[in-house]
Amino acid sequence: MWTWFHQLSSPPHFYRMAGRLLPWFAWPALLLIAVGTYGGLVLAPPDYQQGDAFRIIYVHVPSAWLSLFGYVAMAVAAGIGLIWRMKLAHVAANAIAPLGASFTALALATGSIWGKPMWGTWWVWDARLTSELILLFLYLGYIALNRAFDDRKQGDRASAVLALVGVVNVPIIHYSVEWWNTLHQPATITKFDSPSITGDMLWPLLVMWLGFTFYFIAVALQRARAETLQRERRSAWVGELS
Amino acid sequence: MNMAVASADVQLGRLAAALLRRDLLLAWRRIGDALNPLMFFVMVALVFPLAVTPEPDFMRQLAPGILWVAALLASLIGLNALFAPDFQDGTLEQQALSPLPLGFIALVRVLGHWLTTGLPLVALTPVIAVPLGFPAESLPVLLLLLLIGTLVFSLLGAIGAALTVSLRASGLLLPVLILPLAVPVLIFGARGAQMAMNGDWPSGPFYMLGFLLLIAASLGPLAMAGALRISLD
Amino acid sequence: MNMAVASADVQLGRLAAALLRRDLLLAWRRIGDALNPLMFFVMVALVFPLAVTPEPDFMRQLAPGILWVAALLASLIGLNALFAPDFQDGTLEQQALSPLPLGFIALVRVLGHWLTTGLPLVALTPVIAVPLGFPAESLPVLLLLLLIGTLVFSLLGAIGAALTVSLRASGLLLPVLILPLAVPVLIFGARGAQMAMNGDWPSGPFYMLGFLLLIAASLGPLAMAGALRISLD
Amino acid sequence: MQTQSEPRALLEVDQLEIWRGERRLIHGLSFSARPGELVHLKGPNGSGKTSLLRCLAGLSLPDDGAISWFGRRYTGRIGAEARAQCRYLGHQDALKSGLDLAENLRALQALHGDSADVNPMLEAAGLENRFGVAAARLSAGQRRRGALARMPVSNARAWLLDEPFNSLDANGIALIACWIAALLSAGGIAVLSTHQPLPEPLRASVIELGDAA
Amino acid sequence: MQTQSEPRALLEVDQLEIWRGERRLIHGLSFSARPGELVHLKGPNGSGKTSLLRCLAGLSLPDDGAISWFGRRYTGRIGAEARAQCRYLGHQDALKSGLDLAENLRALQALHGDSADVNPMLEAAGLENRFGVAAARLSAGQRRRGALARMPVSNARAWLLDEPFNSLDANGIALIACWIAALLSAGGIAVLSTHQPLPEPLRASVIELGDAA
Amino acid sequence: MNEFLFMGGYAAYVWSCFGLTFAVLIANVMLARHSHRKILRELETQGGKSQ
Ligand code: HEM
Ligand SMILES: Nc1ncnc2c1ncn2[C@@H]1O[C@H](COP(=O)(O)OP(=O)(O)OP(=O)(O)O)[C@@H](O)[C@H]1O
Ligand SMILES: Nc1ncnc2c1ncn2[C@@H]1O[C@H](COP(=O)(O)OP(=O)(O)OP(=O)(O)O)[C@@H](O)[C@H]1O
Ligand SMILES: [Mg+2]
Ligand SMILES: [Mg+2]
Repeated sequence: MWTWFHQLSSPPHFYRMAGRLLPWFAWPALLLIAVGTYGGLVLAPPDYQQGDAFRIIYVHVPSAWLSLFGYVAMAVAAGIGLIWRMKLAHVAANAIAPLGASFTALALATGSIWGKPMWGTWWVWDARLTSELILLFLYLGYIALNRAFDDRKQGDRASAVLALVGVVNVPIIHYSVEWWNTLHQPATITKFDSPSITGDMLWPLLVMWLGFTFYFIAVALQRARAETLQRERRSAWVGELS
Repeated sequence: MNMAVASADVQLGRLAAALLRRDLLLAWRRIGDALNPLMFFVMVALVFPLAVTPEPDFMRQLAPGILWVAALLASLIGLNALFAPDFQDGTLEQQALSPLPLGFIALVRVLGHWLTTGLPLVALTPVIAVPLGFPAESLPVLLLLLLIGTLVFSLLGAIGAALTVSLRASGLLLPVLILPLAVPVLIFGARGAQMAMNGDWPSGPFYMLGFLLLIAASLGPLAMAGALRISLD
Repeated sequence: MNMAVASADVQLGRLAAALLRRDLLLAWRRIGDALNPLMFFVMVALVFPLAVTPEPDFMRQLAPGILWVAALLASLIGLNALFAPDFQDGTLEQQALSPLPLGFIALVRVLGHWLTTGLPLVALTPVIAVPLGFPAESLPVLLLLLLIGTLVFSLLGAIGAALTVSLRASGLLLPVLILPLAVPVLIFGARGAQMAMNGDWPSGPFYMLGFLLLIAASLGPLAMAGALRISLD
Repeated sequence: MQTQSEPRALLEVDQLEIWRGERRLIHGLSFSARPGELVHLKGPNGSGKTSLLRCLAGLSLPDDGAISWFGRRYTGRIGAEARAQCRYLGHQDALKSGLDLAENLRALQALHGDSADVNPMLEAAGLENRFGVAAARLSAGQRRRGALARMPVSNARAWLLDEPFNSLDANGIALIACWIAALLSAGGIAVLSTHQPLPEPLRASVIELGDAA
Repeated sequence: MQTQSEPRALLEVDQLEIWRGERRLIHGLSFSARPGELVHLKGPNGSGKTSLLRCLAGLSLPDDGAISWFGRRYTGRIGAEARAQCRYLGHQDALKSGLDLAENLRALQALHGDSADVNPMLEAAGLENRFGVAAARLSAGQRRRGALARMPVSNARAWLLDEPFNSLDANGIALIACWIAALLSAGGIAVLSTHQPLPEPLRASVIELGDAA
Repeated sequence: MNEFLFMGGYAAYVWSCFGLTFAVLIANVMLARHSHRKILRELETQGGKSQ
């Protein structure tokens, strides 16, 4: 276990291992997303009350899920980097941040596009929406802080602290916003209650969900590899690569 | 060293006293800096009634929220002056070298900062709240809420200040880091003020604010200590 | 020496350029930092619906106030870091030794601060104003108002910053000097914004803001130069 | 296999390696200081004296190697019990310009739990007529003297001084020298960096750091 | 009644009196510096060297007496035409920690309308491998070298240096010495204060300031 | 087929959502691979220089 941990923390080993792992996530992701899209757009029957608009769920929900998953993963990586002074963990966190931010933005975008036909407006002050917006700012704050330092080590560790502080706050923010939402229930939003999702609606969602997750991991790995090279530019093993 | 451990609590007390004395002295000799947040607070509270000219009852509905926003934004203003001077003149190094935990030191410094900015702000609130149409009899509740809230704001803000202390231009970055974290305090505080205004006792908000204060006061020092160490390295 | 005097205006230009470059460099090490004002603005605007109420029509009424509060905060934040660091690291001495007038130098520094905080904010105003229900056709008027207003805020704030640099200058001058000028800017600015919102041309507010800008821009350099000299002597 | 005759080293540096940015400033550095020993860090500007002193003090972490203080070995952050017995003075005086020397030093002392009165030392440093003057109004040398005055009244056994003689006049240097001598004769150790020749009566074991501009 | 043979003094100090707080640091001080002349201010800590230099530079006003720069006599603030030809470097390096040396110096040069390229001097100071490194990351000596590097590329005829050798290593000091020598041989003057012995080949007329601790 | 594209009147919403999503997915992949290629190319040239 410990040796494995140590190996993982050696850049060359990680670079090679990630390279080997990559296809095992990339191709399944491609397949699953393709199947899920087909299932969601073609096979799944229209919702009895939302009609075909509900098909947006197949991109919206996975994005929303990944936006949360991504932040937690980032925070965990950052924490490991701080505690065990593991450079690669910071690399991972930095690889995840923009990815997670992009999925957060996607959840917001698809969500508000969905909201237009459902609620007649692009934006309502719904709890999940608001907290998603705040989550986006947590991501952006992390990225901005990380870039603000001219010394990379400092930037990594500082933004790692921020990520940990943030992850403690995410549930609190979500709860408080929920609570706030119950007070200011906008009249426009009537049916955010989920329509009963039947099995033939559900399986494409699950497939999509899995596919998005695989995709997320694959891209994160690739970004991490690139950044590893970037950082180890001077070192011997990188020299041998080229 | 055993002795050191044995008398640790005594030392903590003496240290806290010394730090507070120092910060209050400095604040007193540069009272101007402490005034900025207050001025901002007053101005924010003034804009809405004076400029927007809504009918009083409308204003009264907004009063609690506006008070809380004003308090939040005001407590952001003096923040980049919390650790930066100590960082520049080498005092922060000495604090990091103390055998006593840096987190504790940071905590005491935040307390000092709050005493010179947050507390006056709360003290000033009645002058603003009443014109906004806030019933005088429920002022004490409001002040109590703000007392807790500004403390949390200071703690959160201090984390941001510690993270950006070694950056030259932390200007607009600091609020971006802090505001998302401050949202829960804002929500519960404003709601509490609302309830107080309607004359009922905001037990829920009080619990939540207390809970948030607890978290901020227990985890904040760790974050601050880590951030400061990183900035010094 | 004649040469020096003869080419004074040329030098003024080059100096201004160099100073601005320095301040912009310090503020924006990377182009990505240019995003901070956007996030800052959105966060500040987001805080209101959370604290007050998300009802669209309420927000519409608050809009002018919100925009001006954000502008004020942006121009005040980080201002206490405008002269103090230069004072501590000796750069201020060098500026005072320049053959060019210190007041001019201070003015350029303020301009730099405004370019990195006030201006981006004004440029971004539509991002917030439109969702808040601000009519697109009256945006230009709003931007013009904010342009003037943020300039005045930066100037006034800079005077305050110059005053607090020195140990001797009593910070108590601050409210006496700044508030009477800043409050009208805020009030008239917001009032003007509201008028623009209702579609009529805010000539009154414009005159007022222009007048205040004149005062601030003419009185500012003298006040700053004086305060800074005192702090150096 | 040390004999009883020679006391144990208070400070031991073992195969230390320090990187800054892309440059390896120090590597494979080992030395130790026994009670009463003075270590003089020499080297051109930018050779890593300050970086080394900051590592020894515990302000930054070495990239490799270990530091032992008072018999305890640290590969990571220096522990509190060691920090309690060290005093560090860097290039900066760590004085608040708004406070006078006594106020400043009391605040600094509290950080390390020192409680001895500093005024005698300030008088010894010839600053008796500067009481109550804000540090901002002191001359560079006076500030330096003041900053150093908290060392002799501390209960520390190790001093880390980064160019203590900067902007001190002749008898200022002599004064600091005799403070250091007193520490050494009391069985303490000191590590200092300076570009000036060591003043009498100090004798030191010199550590030469490789040169970078 | 000066003869044509000896050139006119660039700097003349006439019965200068300087008070700080309620202490009279300097009174009745008169001296002058002709082209090629170096003035060395000596005196214990707190004797008023910095205060005097700041008066000469025009940062603070003398309480009595007059200062003549380049033939013009000032009893109040030093005029712009004189400031244009003087460069002052105090105890502080006046470097922004966020910028690298070149950026810093360009900004400082602009204040005096200097436009010559500083990089050659930075290289001469052995800082060529420090380009692009923020000043905060430089060593004390590197910062000092950098701060001094803007002097030789300026078009000034008078330098006022307050302890220029602080935290410089041996060849750093030699470098500054030869920069000063170059200025003098070009008919300029320099007034400097230092507690260290003057490096070769500099010869100076010494001004002893009365002692206060 | 047409009525598949029509999405029961919600075409604009559904297709913009899926379009947006896939655009972002592809962009992420492109960015990752591009940065990896770029650094590799830099290394090549560096290696060339060093030899
Ligand atoms: C944490 C973030 C989010 C999560 C976990 C989330 C999750 C979900 C889930 C599980 C559903 C399906 C439930 C159902 O069928 O009604 C849903 C529906 C929906 N979401 Fe989200 N969502 C999030 C953010 C957003 C955002 C930011 C928006 C808009 C800006 C949004 C707009 C919608 C809409 C319009 C629906 C359809 C509601 C309906 O069925 O009437 N969601 N969301
Ligand atoms: N974060 C960093 N990035 C790049 N270089 C750095 C960093 N920190 C320090 N350095 C470099 O490390 C070197 C050592 O600096 P240090 O202050 O230890 O030298 P020093 O021996 O104290 O020099 P001096 O005698 O001038 O005080 C310097 O060249 C400095 O530029
Ligand atoms: N505003 C003031 N109020 C009271 N005393 C002051 C003030 N300003 C300076 N002094 C005193 O004036 C004296 C001269 O200070 P100055 O910095 O000129 O000395 P110096 O010769 O440069 O000493 P050093 O060699 O240490 O640099 C000091 O004793 C200082 O305390
Ligand atoms: Mg050093
Ligand atoms: Mg001096």
